[in-house]
Parts: sequence; structure tokens; C-alpha cells
Amino acid sequence: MSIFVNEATRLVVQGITGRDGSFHSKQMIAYGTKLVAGVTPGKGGQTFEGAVPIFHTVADAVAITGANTSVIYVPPALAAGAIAEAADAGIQFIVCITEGIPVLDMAKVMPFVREKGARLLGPNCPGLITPGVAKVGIIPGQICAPGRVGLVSRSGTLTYEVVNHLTNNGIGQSTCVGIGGDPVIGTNFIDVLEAFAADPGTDVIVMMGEIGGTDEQKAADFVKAGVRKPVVGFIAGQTAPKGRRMGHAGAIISGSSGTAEEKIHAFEAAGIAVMRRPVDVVELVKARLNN
Amino acid sequence: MSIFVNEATRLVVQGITGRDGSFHSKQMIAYGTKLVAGVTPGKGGQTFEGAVPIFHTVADAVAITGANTSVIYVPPALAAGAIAEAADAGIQFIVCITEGIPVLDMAKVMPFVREKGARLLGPNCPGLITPGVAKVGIIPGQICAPGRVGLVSRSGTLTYEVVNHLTNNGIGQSTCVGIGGDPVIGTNFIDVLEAFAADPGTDVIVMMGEIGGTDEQKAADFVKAGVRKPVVGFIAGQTAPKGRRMGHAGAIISGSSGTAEEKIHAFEAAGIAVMRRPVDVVELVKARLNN
Amino acid sequence: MNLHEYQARSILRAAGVPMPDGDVASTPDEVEVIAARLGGKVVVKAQVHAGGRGKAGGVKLAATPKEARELAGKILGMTIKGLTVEKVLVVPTADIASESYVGLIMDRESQRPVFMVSAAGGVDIEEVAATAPEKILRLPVDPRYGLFPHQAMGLALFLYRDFAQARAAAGIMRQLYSVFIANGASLAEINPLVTTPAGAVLALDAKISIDDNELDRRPDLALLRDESAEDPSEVMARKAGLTFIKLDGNVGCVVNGAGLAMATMDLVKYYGGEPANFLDIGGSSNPEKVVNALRIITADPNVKAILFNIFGGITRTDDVANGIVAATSQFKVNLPIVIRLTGTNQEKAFEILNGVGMRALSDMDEAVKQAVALAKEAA
Amino acid sequence: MNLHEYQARSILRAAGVPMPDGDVASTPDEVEVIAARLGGKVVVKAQVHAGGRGKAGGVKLAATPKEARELAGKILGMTIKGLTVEKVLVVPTADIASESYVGLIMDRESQRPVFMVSAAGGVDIEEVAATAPEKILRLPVDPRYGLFPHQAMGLALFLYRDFAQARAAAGIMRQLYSVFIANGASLAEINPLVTTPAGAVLALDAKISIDDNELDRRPDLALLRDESAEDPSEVMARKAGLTFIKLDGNVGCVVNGAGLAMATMDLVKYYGGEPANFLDIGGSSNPEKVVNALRIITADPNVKAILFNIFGGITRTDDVANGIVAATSQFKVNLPIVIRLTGTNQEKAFEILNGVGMRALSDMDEAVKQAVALAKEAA
Repeated sequence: MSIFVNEATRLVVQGITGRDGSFHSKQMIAYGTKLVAGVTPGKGGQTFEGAVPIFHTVADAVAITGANTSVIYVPPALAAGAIAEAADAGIQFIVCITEGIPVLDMAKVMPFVREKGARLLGPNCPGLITPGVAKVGIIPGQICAPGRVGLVSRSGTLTYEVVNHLTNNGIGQSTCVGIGGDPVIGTNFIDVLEAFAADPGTDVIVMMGEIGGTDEQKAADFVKAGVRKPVVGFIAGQTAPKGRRMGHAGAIISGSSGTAEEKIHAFEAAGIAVMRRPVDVVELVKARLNN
Repeated sequence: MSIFVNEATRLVVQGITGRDGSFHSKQMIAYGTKLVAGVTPGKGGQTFEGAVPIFHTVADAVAITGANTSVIYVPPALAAGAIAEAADAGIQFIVCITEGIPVLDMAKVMPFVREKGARLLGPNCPGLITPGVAKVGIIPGQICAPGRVGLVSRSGTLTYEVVNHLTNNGIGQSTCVGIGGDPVIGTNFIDVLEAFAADPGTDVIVMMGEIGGTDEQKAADFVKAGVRKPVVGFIAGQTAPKGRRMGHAGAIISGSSGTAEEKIHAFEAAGIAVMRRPVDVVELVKARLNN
Repeated sequence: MNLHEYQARSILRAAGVPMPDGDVASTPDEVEVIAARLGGKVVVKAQVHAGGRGKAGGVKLAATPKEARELAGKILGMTIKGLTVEKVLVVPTADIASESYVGLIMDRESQRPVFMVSAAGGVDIEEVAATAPEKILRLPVDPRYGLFPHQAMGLALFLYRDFAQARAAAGIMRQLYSVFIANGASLAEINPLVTTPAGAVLALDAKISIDDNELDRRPDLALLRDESAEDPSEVMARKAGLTFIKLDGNVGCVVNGAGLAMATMDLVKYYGGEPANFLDIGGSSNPEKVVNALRIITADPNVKAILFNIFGGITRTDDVANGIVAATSQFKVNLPIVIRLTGTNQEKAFEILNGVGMRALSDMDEAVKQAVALAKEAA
Repeated sequence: MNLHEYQARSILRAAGVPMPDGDVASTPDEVEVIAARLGGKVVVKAQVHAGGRGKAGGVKLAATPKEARELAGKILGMTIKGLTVEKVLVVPTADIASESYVGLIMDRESQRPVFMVSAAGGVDIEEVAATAPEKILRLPVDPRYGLFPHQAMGLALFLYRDFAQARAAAGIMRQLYSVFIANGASLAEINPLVTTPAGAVLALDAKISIDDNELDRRPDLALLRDESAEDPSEVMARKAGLTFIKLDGNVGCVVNGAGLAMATMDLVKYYGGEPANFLDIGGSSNPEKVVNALRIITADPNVKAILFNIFGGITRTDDVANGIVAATSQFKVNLPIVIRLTGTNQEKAFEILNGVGMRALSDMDEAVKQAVALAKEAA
């Protein structure tokens, strides 16, 4: 079992002929993802890798290929428009990889996504993977293995680090989800925790947060209030200075709010086992999988 | 019985100290309407006619007086903002009398009104009256009488003409509703027909339309499809030239669409008895009240 | 308020819409200078607020500046649907490979601006709508979000298979939408939007109507009003705060309220007369308005009888009576006047009129019948 | 990107926000001229991106132009929180009857711009939020509708009982919101918003931060960046497409990915070391970026050891290895380098490094421990 992507996922790639889009499309196809269509305005009628039809618009892609999930690799200036296009075309699950989208663009497009009843993952996220079934985004497939640990994270390579530890120690994953490091994102920790909590294929949840904002604190409250599965957590940025944006637009301690300490404290208060180092994930998860 | 306003109506007047607002507020009070508050920014703390408290904001008026209905008499440039304020304050029934509001302002504020779950009547309408109970707007109380005819109209004085005929001939009204002559209005014929159809206090419905748009045609379809009560109709503007705005911003025949002929035809096809002259309302309604 | 083609052009060009160069002129001399500057063949187009200019001879092709001058001499001053041509637009001719229609209107039903585009351009879009509706793509735009890029592209791809042309057209859609919103338009239309044999996409003719309700807060737009292109009585009425539309009949009507004014005109017709006008004095019954209304109506030589139909609500009928008295004392009204007054302060109004020997009725049908009869007698 | 006070002032004044006249200067001479023009007492304010200017002696009151000149001579060139003062703002003093706080931030939770206003102005709003949250009114604004007039008024009435002042403040709220949206701000703040004894409402100090993601499409805003007010190594990093933040430790870190970069710094600390920086080379592993990263890190004299931590996904570890080889051939790196590489093309990367006699690890903890140990040895 898994969350958000599964055997029924029919993927359209927006920006399939761009540098990143084409690279990762090949990887997704190689992984076995049902990549049914690509979209690049101006290249409608062509095919990608001789097999995937390309369309001018997402609406055409949906109409002709039955795509139900989209992943976006278009430049930041066009990305919010691409999200709107996907939602308008009836795509119900949209993953936006693009980094650097102006926050105001996101604030404007989010209500539209909601009106259309779609879920957006990201932007500025690595996407997600249900090991052995489908990968949507850029998480390297070879470091993942099927299993019963659900992972949700704000970051990319840090996620890989942790997943790698799990896989190398024989611990597979149900789904690994990167929610992204931007201030305005479509899917937050709680959305993913809720899905993992309801997923019969997930036994333990790993949640990897970072400094900035209060999403982790709220997620901790949510866990305390109603997640019956064990949760293991990590917070990056204990050594980050105040008021500086640590790469991710969202990773910034504003005044005294959003520090790692306050988040770790919230995790502990919610009964979440906190990893001090990425490698700690192995023992903490193992202990809980055995329960 | 009645629709939209009744014994439970607690009215706040936005623009109560303006020329029109104060004149009509006195009339509404004299008619017996429960006028519980007025709003004029800058005059909060004063009272109107020594009895009605005035507030700076609608939110204050609602919080302190429990107002649930609002009527707006503010200048056109401020009117859309006043509508938004009322909806934001939780007012569920908003009547906008103001004429001359830019249509784009209305197109922008309508989705907000809908998001807030409020009903807007108007703008550029005479309001409504439930004879003997409450009047909200500018329809002269003395020409109305309680009874069982529901009246809905796009215009003001034409409504008075028809109501006057009814009252002078002993035919009272459940509620008389002016929906307004603008292109973008909050409540249309169908909304009112639906309410009259469901109102046990209404036996016959009089619907007064005019040239421009297709609201009357759609209303006719609605009547045909499911209104079991007899309907009497009128269309003003048979002699109006094409492409000219006949006073009301909405009263304009665009190309060949929106003519009186096409509307009268739609009425007749729906079994609506069509008045040729305003005075015809008496015989047509009488015949149907007796059924 | 309808803008002239040349005004719409200048707004669209400022927004970046590609349109051929060109200029407006009010004399044949100016036309010759413009045509010489443009070089090559030009089109001379009458600037009047009337459809069917071409059929009426208001649009002519000229091979040389001299011919343009001559044609302009014929077009300037001509009358099209009752309107005198005061200005002409001079534009170069364009080679045309295809013609499309792109329009944006404020739609009553969706309560949004709605795009209508069709590859069947250059013709009356209403005819296309009536005979081949599948050739028109309609798209309502939510003003909270504006026109999304994919929406503009979807409209453009409905018109053009060639992607470069579609991309250019999508840009024009977005510019048109911006112009519509920025100017509080009720209609903004490019017809035709053409492609040239070389593949360029150009707007050849444009029409913009501004929502009258915008004009109070937009003096810049109000300045675009060309009073010379309007009926002088309507200009005078607007300045007096009256809504007036001239018609061809002989019963002058003064009414309060647009609906009642239309119903009054209809009733004149019902009783065998012809209304000379639509005139709404509005809700506030300033006697001055009544004086102005009478001035405007009596200026129409066709009018043979005047009908007042006032249902007092906000309007106080005594104010109207005072206005009638004031008008008849200020200038001689050589026409029969039938007055119907009912509602607010009716008794007072009747007294005022009786005081100067005038009589008022309270029944609308009776008043209309009398006015029609008096007009017939006088005709 | 934080704007200087004088830059924020000029944006707000252009939008109509009432602020006292004033000007920016970079020499004492200029300050004297400005103070003379303004007349009366003036305040000389250091323009640096650091809080607590006043406590640090960067804000001074001068009674005469001559005194202003003298004070400016002391403030210009002083160092506040590590930043050198290059410019000062000179403004007249204002008589203050009350001080409020008005801020607008992009709020993560509501995903909207949120107003925060408080009548407890002139102080640190965070402190108010912590100690007396009821003194702050928060209002999220839906960007689809913008700030409604009644919302602006509601905020203003929370600050002022006097309606004329509230009306003025409501206008300022709307101007601040326009500025926020028009400039893609992440924060726009007026603190204090004051009333004068005469009843006027004035903005005395302002702060605007622009969303860095806006700068690509807004060259006009990007121009406002004052590189002289930044750490030179951070300027260089940005130009090289790297995200770099200087810290005080001695272990230089080169990492791909912001989360991993933070986790790497945390792990350095965990194993007893101190990170010298945050450095994210991003997803694309251009060898040139690695060369630049090494240049920047080796320019910091505090750095005693360099730690690479690369988890190859999009980033190809062989590219990073090539970058390290290229850098060490281009300039001498006199520091120990510990390299951790894993993921995409790992074998190839190890080969490349072995080819020049360098060794790489694949375990993060091991690499961090080694780097910390090496830095301690060198220190």
C-alpha cells in the first residue's frame, strides 16, 4: 500500500522537453512509472523517447491519455501558471518540483487549486516515490526499497540520506514524500501524516522538518491528538543563525520563532522519537517496527 | 408568510446619515421595520433619530445589535466595498439600493459574497417589502397591502404601478421584490421564483421583466420545469431601439438578443400569462387567485 | 460609452497589441499627409458609432495619397445611420491570409468577462453565433485570478494550428484582457484579427465600449467621449443628469424610472401612438430636471404632444409639478401637455398645477390615451 | 532581500504614505547640506541591515547642521553587528503624540499576506507578541480580493479612537498593501506609525524585505541591492549561483541541498566542531560551482578544514569530483579536505579523486568526524 501515488497513477510531465524534465522523465519511465504524456507548448504532436506523446496543453493530455497526476519541471516564472493549468484540466494530484517560484504567485494560485479540488505537492520539493511502484519527481529510485515506513520531509538530499540508511539496513518504505522547503506549499506535514495514518501499508512514520515557521509544531500537535502509529522525527538547522534564509525560502528563523529547539521540544512533547543524527533513524525505526 | 424579510429581520442601514439613507430609514422605521442599527464611518457613537445607534463598521453593528440584514445607500464608488463589508460581517441578506456601481466592481465582489454564503439583492434595485411586516429599501409602503401575490421585478416605479393596481383592486401581496436593472445582480428571477414557489404564503406570482439579457427566458424555463403556482408576466421595452441602454445598465438589446418579443414568446411558451399593459395585472391575477 | 475605432486602437497599441500604423484626420488635407507618410495603398475609414460602415460607403481603399484625399472628401461629412462623419482613420492596407474574431464582453449570466473567439472572423459574430455556434469558443474569466496563461493559449490554439501564430495570439488575448480590466470595459473586440501571408498576427479593427458607470471615477476615459458623434439632445440630457434616447415618434415622454419609462413608451404604441423618446428623470425630483427635460423634448420638432408619467416614490410629485410650472413660466411650450401624477405628495402636486390652470390625471392608461390622441390631432 | 530604510522610504512615499522629508548621504558634507535644507533638529540614522541600530549608537539627534555633520562623521564608517555603515539617512525630528506598529508579512499558515498592527509601537513587536498578544490585531488578506476598504478601516480603528486619524491610517494600510503586492515583498513594516500633537498620522521608520524569488523578473528591485552592505563572500557566492551564509566556526562545508547542508552543520556541532558556513551548491553539479565554492571557503581565514558532503541524486558526484580536481589545479588549497560522496556515479567520482591521489568516504558521520578532528588539529 502507499499514499498519493500507486498502480493507478497516470502521469503527465509538464515541461517534459526541458533539461530537468527530460532527464527525470527518463528516470521515472525507467523506474516503471506510468508516464502517459508530456506537455511542452509548441511541441504538441511530437513524442518523447519515441513513446510518450507530447501535447501543447495539459487539457489535451488529459483528454487523450487519461492522465490523473502531473509533475511540473518548468521555469519559476511559468510554474504557478502550470499549476493552474493542471488544476484547470482536472488533474487531482499535482507535484511541482520547480524551485524559486515567487511566494506571491503561490499565494495567488493556491486558492484556485483548492477550488478545483486538487492536491498540490510542493513547490520546490523532490516529489515522492512509492518504492517498486511509481516515482513522481526526482527522488533517486535506487536508494529506496518497498516496505512499511512512511517518510515525509521538507528537504531533498537530506531525505535521501535518511532513506539510504533505512534501505541499507533492510528497512523498506511505503511512500517517501518531499513536501518542499518553501513558505507556501500545497501539502503540509499534517496532510501527509493523515494519509500515512490511514494507510494500512504504513507502520512507522518518519518526519523530517527544519527551522522556520510552525508546521512541525502543528504536526506534533496533530500526532499527539490522533496518530496511533509510532513517529520518528528530525529537525535540521540547530546551528542556523537567526534571520538568515538557509537555502530554502522557508528555512528562516524569524525573531525567536521557528527555531530547531522549539520544534524538537514540540516533537518530544508529542511522543515523537527525535533523531539527533540522520543515522539514528535506523535504530529508532527498527525499535518501533518490531513493536 | 413571505420571502427574504419577515418578523425576524433585524436591519442595519449602511449609509444611514446620507441624504437617501436617512430619508428612507425614517420611512422604514415608520413602516415598522426593525431597524436596529446604522453605519456611517466617522459617526460611530451617534444615534439616528434619537433611537437607532450608529456604528463606524458593520461588524460593530452586528456584534452589538444582532443585525442580520443590511440595506446599502452609499455612493457608487463605495458600494461594492460596502457589500463586501456586510458579507464579511456575517450579514446573510444584503440589499443594495445604490445605482451606478461599475459592473467590474460587482463582478469582483460577487464571488466574495458567495464565499461568505450571503444573499445579495440588487444593486440598483428598489429593495423589497413584506407588506404589513417589514420594508427594506425604497418601495413606498402605502401602495402595498398584505396578501398572497408574490411580485418580482427588474424595475422600481413600474413595480409601484403594478402593485398599486393590485392594492387598489383589493389584491394584497406576500412580498414584492425588486431585483434591479444592472447586468450583474446578486439575486435573479429564478432565485426569487424558487423562494415564492416554496412560500406557503404565496399563491400567484407576478414577474416583471424588461429587455436585455436572457434572465427572463431562463426564468420561463424554470417556471415551465417546476413552478406549480400560476405566474403572470410583463416585459417592458417593446418599443426600445437596439443597442441603446434604456436607463438601466442591463436594459439593452445587444444585436438581436434580449428583445421584448423573444422574452414574451418565452413567457407564453412556459404558460405564463402575459400582461400587455400594466393594468392587465388585475384581471390576470384575479382569475388565477380564484383557481 | 462606445469609443471610436481610432481611440480603441490607441489604447490597444499602448498595451502592446500589434496593429498597423495609422492616424486619424478630420480634413482631406490631413488625410493626404498621413497617406503619404504611410506610403502604399491605404484604407480611409469613417469614425462613427454605427455598424455597417462599409456597406454605407464609409470605408474606402485608396491607391495614392491623392486618391485618399479625394475619398476622404466624400466620406467626411457624410451621414451614416443618422450620424455625421467628423473624422476618418487612415491605415495602410494589409495582406491577409486569415481572419479571426476575438471579443471580450462582460457576461451577465456568468457575471464575468467572457472571451468569444472564432476563426470565422471579419464577419458579424452574431451571425456566426446563430448559424454555426460550434465555430465560437467561449471562455469566462474569473476576475479574481485574471486570465491564466493556459487559458490564453487555449483560446489561441482554437484559432491557429501554427504554434508561433498561436503564441502571438495568446499574447494578444492577454493584452486585450488587461485593457478590458484596466479601462472598465463592457466590450473589447478585435475583428478581424488577421494573419499575414508572412505569418504575422495583427489586429486590423478594434472596438471598445466603456461601462458608463466607470466614467465618474475615470476622468481620463470620460475625456474620450466625442460629443460631436452624438445626438445633441442626448448630450444636453446627460449634462442635465437625465437619461434620454431620441426616437422617431411624436409623443414626448417624461417619466421617472427606466422600467416605467419603457412601459410608458410601450403603452403609447399600444394605444396607437409613437413615442418620440425615452426619458428618465431618475429618482431625485429636482424641479430643475423637469425644466431641462421639457427644454430637450420641446427642441424636437417631431414632438406633437408631451406626456408626463410620474409615479411618486422617492420622487415627490409636487417637485415635478413645480418643475412643470417653472418651465412653462421660463419658456413658451407650444405643445399640449398631459400630466399623470400619482404617489408621494400627489394632492399637493394637483393643487400646484390647478393653481396655474393645469390639470393632472392619476391613471396611466387614461393619460397615455389622451397624449396619443392630442399628438394625432396636431400631426 | 532587505531594503535599506531610505529605499523603503522612497517606495512608500511614492505610494503616498506620509513620511517626513529627508535624504540619504554618504559623507558628512552631504549630511550638513541636507540638515541645513531641512532646518531645525534632525536625526542621523545609520543605514545598515541590522536591528538595534539605536543601542549601537547608529542613530543620533543633532540640533544644528554642524552637529549633524559631526555626528555623521562618527556614524559613517562605524561597524554595527559586523556591518560597516556606508550611508546615513537624515530626517527632521517629529513631535510624537503616539506610536503604533503596522506590519504586513507573508504568512505561511494562512498562505496569505497578514497584517499585524498594534498601538504598542516603536518597540520590538516580537516582544509585544510574546508578552501582550491581545495588543496585536492580525488580519490575513486574500490576495484574490485585495485589502477591502472595511478591512483597512478595521485595522485603523484598532489603533485610533479619533476617526480622522483612523481614516488617515486606513489609507496608509491600503498604500502599504499596494506596495507589498507591487514589489513582491515578504515583509513591509512601518514602525513607528506616529501621531503628532497636531493630529497628523506619519510613518517615521519603514522596513521592506523583497522575496528573493521576485528578483529575477524584477530587475528594478534587484538594482536596490546594496552589495557594500553585505559580506563580500556572500556576494561572490550569489553571483556564482551558490547559497552561502558565513558563520563563525572553522569547518568549511560544501553540501548539495539546503536540508542536508543544515544537517551537516548540525552534525559538525554534534561531533564537537563548529561550522564555518552554510553552503548549498544546489541541484545542478556544474564543476565550476565547486571551484567557486572552494574559492569562497578558502578565502575565510577562520576555516581550518573543508568538508564536502554530497548525496548524488540530480547532482552527479563525478561532476563534483571533477570540480574538486579542477579547483586544486587552479589554486593552492592549503587546507585539509574531507570528501564524502555517495549516490549518482559514485564509482566514477571515486576513480577521478583516486587519480589525483585524493580519497573519498561514503559515510557522512565518518566524514564529519574526520573534518572536525582535522580542524581541531590545525587550530
